[in-house]
Amino acid sequence: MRETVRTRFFLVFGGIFLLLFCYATLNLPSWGYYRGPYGDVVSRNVVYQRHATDAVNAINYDYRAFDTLGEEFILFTAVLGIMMLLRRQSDETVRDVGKVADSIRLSATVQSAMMPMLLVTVVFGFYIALHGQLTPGGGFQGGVILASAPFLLYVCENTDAFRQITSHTVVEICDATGAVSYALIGLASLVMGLPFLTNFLPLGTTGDVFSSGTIALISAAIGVEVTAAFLMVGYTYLEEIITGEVPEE
Amino acid sequence: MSTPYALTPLPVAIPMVGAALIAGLRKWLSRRLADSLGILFAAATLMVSSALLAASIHSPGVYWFGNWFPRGSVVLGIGFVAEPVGVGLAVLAATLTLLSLVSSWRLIDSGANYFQPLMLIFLAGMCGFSLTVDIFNLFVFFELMSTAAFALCGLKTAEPAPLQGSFNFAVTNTIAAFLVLTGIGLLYAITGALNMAQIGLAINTRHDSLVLFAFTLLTCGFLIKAAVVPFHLWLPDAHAVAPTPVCVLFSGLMVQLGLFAIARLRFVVFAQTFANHEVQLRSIFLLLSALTVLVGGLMCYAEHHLKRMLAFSTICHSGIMLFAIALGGPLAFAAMLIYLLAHAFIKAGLFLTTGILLHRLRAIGERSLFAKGKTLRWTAALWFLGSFGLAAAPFFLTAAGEAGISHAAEQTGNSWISWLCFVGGALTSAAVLRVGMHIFFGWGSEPITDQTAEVGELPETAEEDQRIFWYQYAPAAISILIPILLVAFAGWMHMVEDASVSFTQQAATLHLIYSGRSMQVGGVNWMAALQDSGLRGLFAWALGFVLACTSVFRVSLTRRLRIGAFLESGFSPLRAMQSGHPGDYVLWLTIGLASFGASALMLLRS
Amino acid sequence: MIWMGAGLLLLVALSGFVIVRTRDVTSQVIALSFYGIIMALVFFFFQAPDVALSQITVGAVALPLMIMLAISRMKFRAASRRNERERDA
Amino acid sequence: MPHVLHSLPYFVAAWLFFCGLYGLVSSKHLVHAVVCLAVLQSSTYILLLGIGYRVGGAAPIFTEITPRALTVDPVVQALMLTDVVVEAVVVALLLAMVVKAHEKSGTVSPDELSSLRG
Repeated sequence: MRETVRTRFFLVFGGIFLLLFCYATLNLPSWGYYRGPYGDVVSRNVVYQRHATDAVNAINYDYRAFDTLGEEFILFTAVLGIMMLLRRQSDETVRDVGKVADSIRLSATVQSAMMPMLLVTVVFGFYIALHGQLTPGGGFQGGVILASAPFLLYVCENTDAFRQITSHTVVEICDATGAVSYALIGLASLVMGLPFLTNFLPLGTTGDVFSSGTIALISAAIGVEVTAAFLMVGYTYLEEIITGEVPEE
Repeated sequence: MSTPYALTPLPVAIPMVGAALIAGLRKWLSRRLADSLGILFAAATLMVSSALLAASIHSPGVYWFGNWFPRGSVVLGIGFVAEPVGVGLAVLAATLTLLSLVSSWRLIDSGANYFQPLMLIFLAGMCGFSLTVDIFNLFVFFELMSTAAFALCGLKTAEPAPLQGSFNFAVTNTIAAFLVLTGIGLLYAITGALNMAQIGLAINTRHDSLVLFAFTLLTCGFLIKAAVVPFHLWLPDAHAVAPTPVCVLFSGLMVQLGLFAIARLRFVVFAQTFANHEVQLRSIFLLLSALTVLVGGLMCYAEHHLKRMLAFSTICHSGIMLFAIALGGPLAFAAMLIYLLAHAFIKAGLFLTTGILLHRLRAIGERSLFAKGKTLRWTAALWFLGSFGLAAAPFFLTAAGEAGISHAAEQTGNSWISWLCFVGGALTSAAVLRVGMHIFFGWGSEPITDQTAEVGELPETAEEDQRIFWYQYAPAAISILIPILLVAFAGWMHMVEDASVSFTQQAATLHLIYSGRSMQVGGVNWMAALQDSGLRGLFAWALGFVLACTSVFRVSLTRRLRIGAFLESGFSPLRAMQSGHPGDYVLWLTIGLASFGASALMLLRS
Repeated sequence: MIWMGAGLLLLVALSGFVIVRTRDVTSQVIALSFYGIIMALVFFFFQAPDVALSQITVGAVALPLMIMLAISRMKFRAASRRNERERDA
Repeated sequence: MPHVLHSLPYFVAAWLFFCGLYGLVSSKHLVHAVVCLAVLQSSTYILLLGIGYRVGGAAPIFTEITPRALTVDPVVQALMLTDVVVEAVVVALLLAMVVKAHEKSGTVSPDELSSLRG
């Protein structure tokens, strides 16, 4: 189909869809007046039931932890898929085309300023990942922040260090370990005779880093997985540019 | 917690653990070890889900993750229901995965051991999808299943076509996921619930534009997965490029799970919504399914790429199953389940046979395979047996399903449906027969071909070993024989009957979810309807045979009798739809969405 | 307060349209990054600090970064192919 | 709540959905198409978080407020939180397909990728 014809057709039918969508939402409760009950029941009971102060993470890692297990495996699968698609085929011979010459040169001052920044990023990432049950944050966000640290190395042209960190086999193992340990936490509660993913650990004092039982544990597992996932994806995309090796045609 | 239901999360958990294990140890595992682990975990999943099936037939149960029982009517956590229909689908998923993993032992290029973990995650996704009664959890497993499928589809990265096919697949199915998520959001806004039973209770008979639009979004999202016209365009592309063991799962179960989700939504969430609009709703769905059967059947006959041909046959049969959903009621639903089961195994058998051909003869196009399979007697036998199954011949389980659908159609005064089923069966079996006559007998002159007939020709197995191993034959033979054996020992159909009655009654599901116990539903008996298939399937096969002959022997026929050859050239508008361009696919999707939404709002509201 | 939220929402609607109309992918990625930040602000307004944090890290940084990496990988490959051909010629 | 704002976030969500579809239909560059998919996806964030919003409600974090206080809905936030991260990686998977297709066929234009036509 020609592009103009396609767009014209789309404007008609997409327009109908847009109108239907808007028309239907007129029947929604007015914006700003959520009626419940699900969220309200959780909000009222979360501190008492789970000794967690962040209701969002309590839902993610406890009330609806099984959803998050699924989501974590989507992440895991997507990363597997990316690695598989962009892998070196065994029959491909590589050849050196040289590294990219036109990368940005950063001044020495900027480079030296990067190191403290890197440290701050790592500490911040750990903080966010480990306080999920108390304040906004948790494994997903903390993991992404942690994963960004090596990219700072790359930006300040320490590509060797970047490569050593991100291409390490440990990263790949961490990815699988993060995924499997979440499932194993679920199975552990099964072994104890409780339903899958029951919060079986002592709940501790509200406000403590080690409170809320398995919530913190799951959050940590997710943190490991997300960090590893983003590192692997980043390295996979950058591999050719860093090594300067492309497969022969 | 009583013991058998403690197994409920395992069909999801076991393959997940297996996948992570194999993926983590990927670099150190030999091919053989990775394959064995994959088979081991799939077999374990099959065992636990079978045990669960046995328990759930005895008495269905409900499983609350994290020990979050409902508080009054508010459901706090995520629930799985262990009722025979969903668990049965999980068993089917595990069986098909096991069969395809066995058939790909050592042979299929596993892409450095990425293949096995992805297959296991795919299995986990399908199991979770069929067990859950939480609507957001349904979305999560929909995404999990899709993501694994996208990756598996692009396994053969050596040529551009697989990447294009999987890109189209990924784009359309990701849009499907967002449609579903938007629908979930709208329902959550008015009910404040994510459990299907609770949502069903809350919306009750409400059928304003909002509920209807949410229904449109959810249904269209799953219709995309179910490859119903005009949402079907991604399916042939995905099948053409995916490795054959993956096609087994795509055609055997993934597509039909879309229909299953629609059924679950219709019988649990929207059970009361259309109380006064049954007829209108039925006509919308009947129109879609009739279109699907015709387009699928005609395009199936017009294809010359073996996998694409079988993919269009899946579309056609998906239309037949959608008839059952359109008709509604326990009889039609039971017929759909039986048809689904039979179709899954027949399609699996045909795809596995195609895999053998691709492995042995290193080609996939009808013309390039012409007369090359004369020595492959067993492969030929399986292939032709499969054609009887597609036509719903009386000794195949498909016949029972089709008979049930026809019976339900007559009850609602739509007996034309059985004729469309007949046409669909005839066209798809004709295509399979034509290909079989060309490849295995070398009859007639050189086959007609088309542009896409050689896409993905690159064999998926290594060059050096072209022998056919027993573990390639065995899964194919088992798959073809199961639907025959299931007819011979038909006692199990009573269970489908009972399961379908409680599945289609909202009250039974509500009772199960809120009390954890099953509800006694009134005894029914329409076993006769399922077994009264008659000889129609044989006639369909015979018609297919004649049609195939008019194609194969076209040169020795007068111009007017070359019906097969005429159908084979295809209809240019239908072919033009199949452009391989993601923009076109999204456009067709929008057209379908807007038309469905507009007709739902116009017909179902008043 | 509510008007600020409304303004942000309209800004999101506008920038969403701008992104799909931008045909040059590099500028599109930069637009996407800004879009991610505006979205995060909307989430703060919606009293969703958790989602906002996740949106800032992913929507505004990680996702655009990944797209940039993909683009640069494609450019790198194309450039090395071109060099190769020039040398062979 | 002023009357004009009655369904503003829902309209914005519908509009973003429309924009995403439009971008996908009219796309001439596969990376562009992937970015449009990301825009389409952001429609669901606006919709769900808009649904859970409450005028005057606090964030559902109970460090400084009591469990009885008026809060916005934590459930939709939990659903979206994971979704933001996960969908980003799914988008990266699509990008990987585009990158690989580019390596194998040398083009990123959907019009030129035509091996599956007909």
